[in-house]
Amino acid sequence: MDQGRPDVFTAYALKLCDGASPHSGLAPIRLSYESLHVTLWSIIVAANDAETTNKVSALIKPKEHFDFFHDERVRSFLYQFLTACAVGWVVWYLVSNTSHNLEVRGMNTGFGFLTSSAGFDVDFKFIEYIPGQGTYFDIFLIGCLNSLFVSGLAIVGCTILGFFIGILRLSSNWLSSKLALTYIEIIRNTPILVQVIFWYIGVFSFLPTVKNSVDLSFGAEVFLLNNRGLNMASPLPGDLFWLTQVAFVVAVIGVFVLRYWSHKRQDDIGKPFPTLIASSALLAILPGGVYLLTGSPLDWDIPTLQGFNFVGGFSLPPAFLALLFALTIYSAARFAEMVRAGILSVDKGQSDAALAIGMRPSRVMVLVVIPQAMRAIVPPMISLWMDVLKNSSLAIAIGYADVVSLFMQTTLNQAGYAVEIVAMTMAFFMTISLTISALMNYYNKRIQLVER
Amino acid sequence: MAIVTKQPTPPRPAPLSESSVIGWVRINLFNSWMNTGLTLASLYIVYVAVSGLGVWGFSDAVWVAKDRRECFAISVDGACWAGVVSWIDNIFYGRYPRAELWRVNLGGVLLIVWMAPLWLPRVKAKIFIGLSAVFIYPFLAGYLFTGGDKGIFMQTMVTVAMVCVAGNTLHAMIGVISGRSLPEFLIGFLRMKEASEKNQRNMLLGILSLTVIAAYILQMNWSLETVSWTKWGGMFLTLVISGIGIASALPGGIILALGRRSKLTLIRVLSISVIEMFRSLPLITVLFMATTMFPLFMPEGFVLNKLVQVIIAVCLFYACYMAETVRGGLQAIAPGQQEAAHTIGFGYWKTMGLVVMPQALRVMIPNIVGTFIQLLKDTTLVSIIGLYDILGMLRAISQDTPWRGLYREPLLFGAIVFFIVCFIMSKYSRHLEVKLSTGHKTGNE
Amino acid sequence: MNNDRGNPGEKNMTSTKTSETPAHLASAASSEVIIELNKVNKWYGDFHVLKDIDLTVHKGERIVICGPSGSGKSTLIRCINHLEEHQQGDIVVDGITLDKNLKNICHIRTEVGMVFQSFNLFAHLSVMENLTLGPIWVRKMPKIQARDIAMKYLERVKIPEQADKYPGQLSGGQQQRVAIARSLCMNPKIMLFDEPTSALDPEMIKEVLDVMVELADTGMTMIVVTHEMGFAKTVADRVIFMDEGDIVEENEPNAFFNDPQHDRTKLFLSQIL
Amino acid sequence: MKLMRTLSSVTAVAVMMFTGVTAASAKSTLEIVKERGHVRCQVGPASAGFYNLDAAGDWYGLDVSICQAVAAAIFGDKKKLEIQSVSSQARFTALANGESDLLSRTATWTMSRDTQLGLDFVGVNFYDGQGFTVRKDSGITSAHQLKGAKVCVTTGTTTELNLTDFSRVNDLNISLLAFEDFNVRDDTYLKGGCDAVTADKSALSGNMAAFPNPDAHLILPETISKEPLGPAVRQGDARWFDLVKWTTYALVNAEELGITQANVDDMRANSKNVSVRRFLGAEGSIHEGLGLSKDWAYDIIKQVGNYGEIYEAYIGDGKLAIGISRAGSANALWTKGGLMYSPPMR
Repeated sequence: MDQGRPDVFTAYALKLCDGASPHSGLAPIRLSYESLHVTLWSIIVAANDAETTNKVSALIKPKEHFDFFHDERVRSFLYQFLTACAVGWVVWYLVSNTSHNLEVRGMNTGFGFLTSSAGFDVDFKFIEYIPGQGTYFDIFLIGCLNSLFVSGLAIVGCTILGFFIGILRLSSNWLSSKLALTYIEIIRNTPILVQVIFWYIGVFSFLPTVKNSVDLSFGAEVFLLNNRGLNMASPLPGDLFWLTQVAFVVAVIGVFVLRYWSHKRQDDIGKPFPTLIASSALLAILPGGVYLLTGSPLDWDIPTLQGFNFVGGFSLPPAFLALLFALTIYSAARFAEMVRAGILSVDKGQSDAALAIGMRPSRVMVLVVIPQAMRAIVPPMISLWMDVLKNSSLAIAIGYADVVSLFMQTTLNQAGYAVEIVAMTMAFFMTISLTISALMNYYNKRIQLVER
Repeated sequence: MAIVTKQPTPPRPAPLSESSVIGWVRINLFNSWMNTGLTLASLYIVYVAVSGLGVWGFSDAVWVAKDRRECFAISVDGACWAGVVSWIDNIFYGRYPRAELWRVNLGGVLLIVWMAPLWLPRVKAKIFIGLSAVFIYPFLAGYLFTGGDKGIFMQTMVTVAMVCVAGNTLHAMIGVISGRSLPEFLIGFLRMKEASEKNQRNMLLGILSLTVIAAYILQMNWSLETVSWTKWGGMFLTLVISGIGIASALPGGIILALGRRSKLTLIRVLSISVIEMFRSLPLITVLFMATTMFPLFMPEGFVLNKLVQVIIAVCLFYACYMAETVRGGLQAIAPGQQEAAHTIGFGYWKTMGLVVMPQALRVMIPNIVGTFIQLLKDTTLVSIIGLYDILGMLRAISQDTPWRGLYREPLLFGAIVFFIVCFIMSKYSRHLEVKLSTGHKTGNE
Repeated sequence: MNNDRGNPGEKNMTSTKTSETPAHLASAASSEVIIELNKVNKWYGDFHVLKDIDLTVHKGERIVICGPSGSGKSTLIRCINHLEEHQQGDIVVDGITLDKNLKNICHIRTEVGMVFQSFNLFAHLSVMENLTLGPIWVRKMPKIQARDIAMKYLERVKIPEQADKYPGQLSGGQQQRVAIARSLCMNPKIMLFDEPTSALDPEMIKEVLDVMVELADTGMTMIVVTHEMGFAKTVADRVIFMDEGDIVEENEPNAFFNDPQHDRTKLFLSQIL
Repeated sequence: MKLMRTLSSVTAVAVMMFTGVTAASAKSTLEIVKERGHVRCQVGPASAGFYNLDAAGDWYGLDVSICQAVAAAIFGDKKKLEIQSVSSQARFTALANGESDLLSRTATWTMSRDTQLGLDFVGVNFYDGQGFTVRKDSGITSAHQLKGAKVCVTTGTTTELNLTDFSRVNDLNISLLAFEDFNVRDDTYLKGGCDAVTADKSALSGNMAAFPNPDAHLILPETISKEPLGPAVRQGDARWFDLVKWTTYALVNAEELGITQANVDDMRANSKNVSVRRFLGAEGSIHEGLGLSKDWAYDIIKQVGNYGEIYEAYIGDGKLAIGISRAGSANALWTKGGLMYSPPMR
């Protein structure tokens, strides 16, 4: 059975009609027969798309008799029709069974439950939620935000760490490259679930108690790490604070203008303008000045130790820190391999040529090797970022409140509605994954090498 | 005037600094201040890791004890490996009746014997051995593990499997010794070399049917005690799930990959949507979906046990992973191959079956091994939904009354077991990549 | 093409060597030595690649190095601009000895341009960016001036219209000429060629050789590793034949080609002429 | 094409072969179980005292004994039992869709579960209540002193709900730290990660036994929730519901009548007490209503022992037990002030 090529066939047949047969020198008497043939197939051709085959011999072989089954367009139409029926039947069968079973088991369906109130509390949430008043939809939102929060931070962390370890793998220093290799081999050859549990049990039970928390902010009591999580001061904006925010935005625009102006200046007179110092100065002075002028309306809700626990401020639970750590370390190992492969894929001649014109090795890396390596690094990086989001669902093993553990486990357990909950969770993951891959594919096309 | 040197100067050995240790250390470790910093940092990390883990894990570890209280008595802050040692059977075989463990070991040995010829030199018909291992071995292994009474179909398949494994091993031995295949050997042995093609074939068929009948009679009275799937567990269950997963993920992946490349719009759209859907979902949600939704999909009274639900979910999930590997493999094959096959009159399926797919498979083997490692690691997720695979067993140790609260050592033991297995396989897949000199970068890693 | 650096623009075309009379060895001694190698040895692991090489090159001299593959000729010129590290002996280029000091190495490399067998153009940059990358980032030249120099050399190599194309869009011959222009933009004192034409098809070889001949006429010191004996005959001041890490024979062109002394050279010439 | 066709048919057959699939028609559960030859009992992820694995791979614990009693009652052999462990999230759906006949895993008997999830609780085999464990040196003596404290709890169970209610009712503003794995919960508590741990008191005392120094901790007197734990069966099969219910009552009744595993033979042979003889099947026909053989009760007590013996073996102070004393607790016999009471079996 071969893949026919309907549009060529029809185009070819039309050519036959006007007598110009390019290949087999057909006698003109065939003419009328072919035109009849063409009209007969117009409905079927419409159903097929423009498939391509280079089986030229099948096309130019004149059709002695009207052979229904061996004509590939009929056949391809039949195949699609059969598959459509089969898939349709299976879907119908499953749906009918599911609805029947749901009734028999007296399990309730429909999305109504999203508005009913959820009874349980959540220990880590971005939006306001009071148990008893908050609805299941709030729970779904909290779960999604928590998943995105941990995945986002993990993606940033693993990309930076992965880049550093990838470069370390290539470093001339034998010991550090071998150390990086052992780190990568250990992380890649043990299941990620074991790592998540290890980080949770191993590291976070060694953290100090609340009383003697580690003060990461050098005495300013703003960042406190203990085995109940990371407590930090949360800002309480006063009334005139929005002026400072506006000033900050203006400063950021100023930085971009400055960068553009300095590049132009370097083109003219060659001496590069110290953009870094100037822009950071701008960013500090402008908003700082406005903030002081408006009587420093911002005060901080410092977490203070009252009784057993820190009150006030914003705290990240240990489960979150463990999951973030595990995801970052695991994905960084995979990304390091991609970085190494990407850099090695850049032809050695490129760095030779750059060195030959007198460039320092560090500048060669930045201007020549890494930009070209990015082309080989970006596509696998897309799938890695999606994997980070997928692996964040392992939070269920250590009790961090992400969408799978909050919605798919606790809510399913309390309220039932299995079909709806599973569908919503899958929809969440699919939309996020597809958006990440669409964004990165767009970026990937833009930096593609211009080839002949 | 020409400057001519008459004799070529003799080659001298490389100067000392190039090959001496001090020279090497100086060049590689301390040649710039940045490198010195890196070296010192690395040395510090290695020291901390070795001293910390080494002391806890070995020097003051307790290897034999009755229960945790005794472990504390012997050494409070050392590792208590005794719990893991006493639970070894559970960890590797789950709750499989201890009297019947020989059946699991036999199943493993049979698989190794069956697959061994693939690596032996000068053995012919490796494709048949490979295919029979994937399609016929599961029936023999299935009966070995589950036991119970055998229906007619099961008896025939077990017979075929027995004949197959005997034939394969014989064929492999002959191949290694004399480089000939089994049929050639038989013909030569029975001095039928000059006989006509027809009765050579009859003779071979005769021998074959004789062995089949003998095997059938042999396995008639051979019945094993039933062991229900709920007793399977530990590493054995992990290997069963990942074995079946990889065996069915390959054909599934090939079908989906072909579907994705096919010219029929509907099939292409369907395969792409299935692949993209499963690739964007975490395995844990697919497992939850399987355990909660599959029972709802079943008609009234038709009960699908949990192990099958998990296996179906894992197969579907990994078929889509495999589809990407296969697609990478197909893209690595030059389009010229397909055109060449078309020119000699091959249809779509013949081209795929006989020309493109064999080459693509050869290119994909390293990635298939890579995917298998990923699958083996991901199978631990079934412990979250209640199956007692190796990780489930390791986490159950801390519940057993004598070993209450012992959870760090089992977890570390599990990590070490997985590291050994996966490290060997990843080294093997890199070796394959070099041996098959597959220049094509399929980049599925 | 003026040789004293730092003076932008090419007003004074004085060149210390008159190009119309082919400089033969005797008169070269008068101009100062620009490259000096003595007792240079190099090993790849324990394979002895270069054995006690002594070579002095004077300003404006054109050297052609030929020999069978694996004779170490490419390694020799790569040692001159320190792309390969030599273990023994010392190499002095333009008065600076090549050692581990990174600053010296970079300085020498800016004075020594190199053209590779496989062009090695920066694939992610356009032709104009390829040419201006060095001047802007190494010579810290303003962009406009760098662009002028780049256009000047693109005209020299006769492909000014390709300025905004990407290397992937050019033919082999065009790419090699852009590579030559890229080295010239650095205003080097010495030009090294590592088999520039062996990766090109016949009609492109001619367009690259013409550029090299024209460059030689401007009095640029050149060391060329090549099998193009025609080029050697017309342009070279000296031809060196290397074999298994040794300089077997060194002579001025017509003497070298008409009556080779060493039988190894005779065998080589019989094979390629 | 042929290759693909054989491929799919073979895999389909392999899958069918593995499932051990029984297409059950609308027969009663007892018939299905008898036909199958063993009882399918469903427990949860290992939980000390009630159902966990030993080094030899066998299940043991209070709930496991209930399953063994049902198997002994039907087949006269407690080994005719297949135990499946189901994660907490799928436990009720697994029972509802027929994967198992009996759910016996410390599931709290609540109204919503009994009425909404398609199952019926047969009775209570253990009265528990949610409590708190605190460090002695923290000076806390009553749950009401837990104002603003951080309390560790395991996710996915009713304990979370009860803690939130208790905190809201007494506006203690307790912030909870949720864990999936109770080991990690206890470890964090021991390291001071939280001020108290809350769970059913049986679990609390069981875990405390495994702390490095158990006597540095105490369980607060208050019980903030009622946790009647008991087995449950699928709705819609009254006969099976009665069978399981009366099997659990038989264990308690045997203890009331003083019948133990040791003396059950001699009691059946020559006990004068009519209710003992009727109970052990020496006379009367109380077994017909359940569709079992007449010495169903004898088999249960002979092979499993009465409720008292089971309690001491796994919960009380037996070798494998987790050390929760029965005296004075709700689990004592009604004659000793507890709530364990079996309706008369005649």
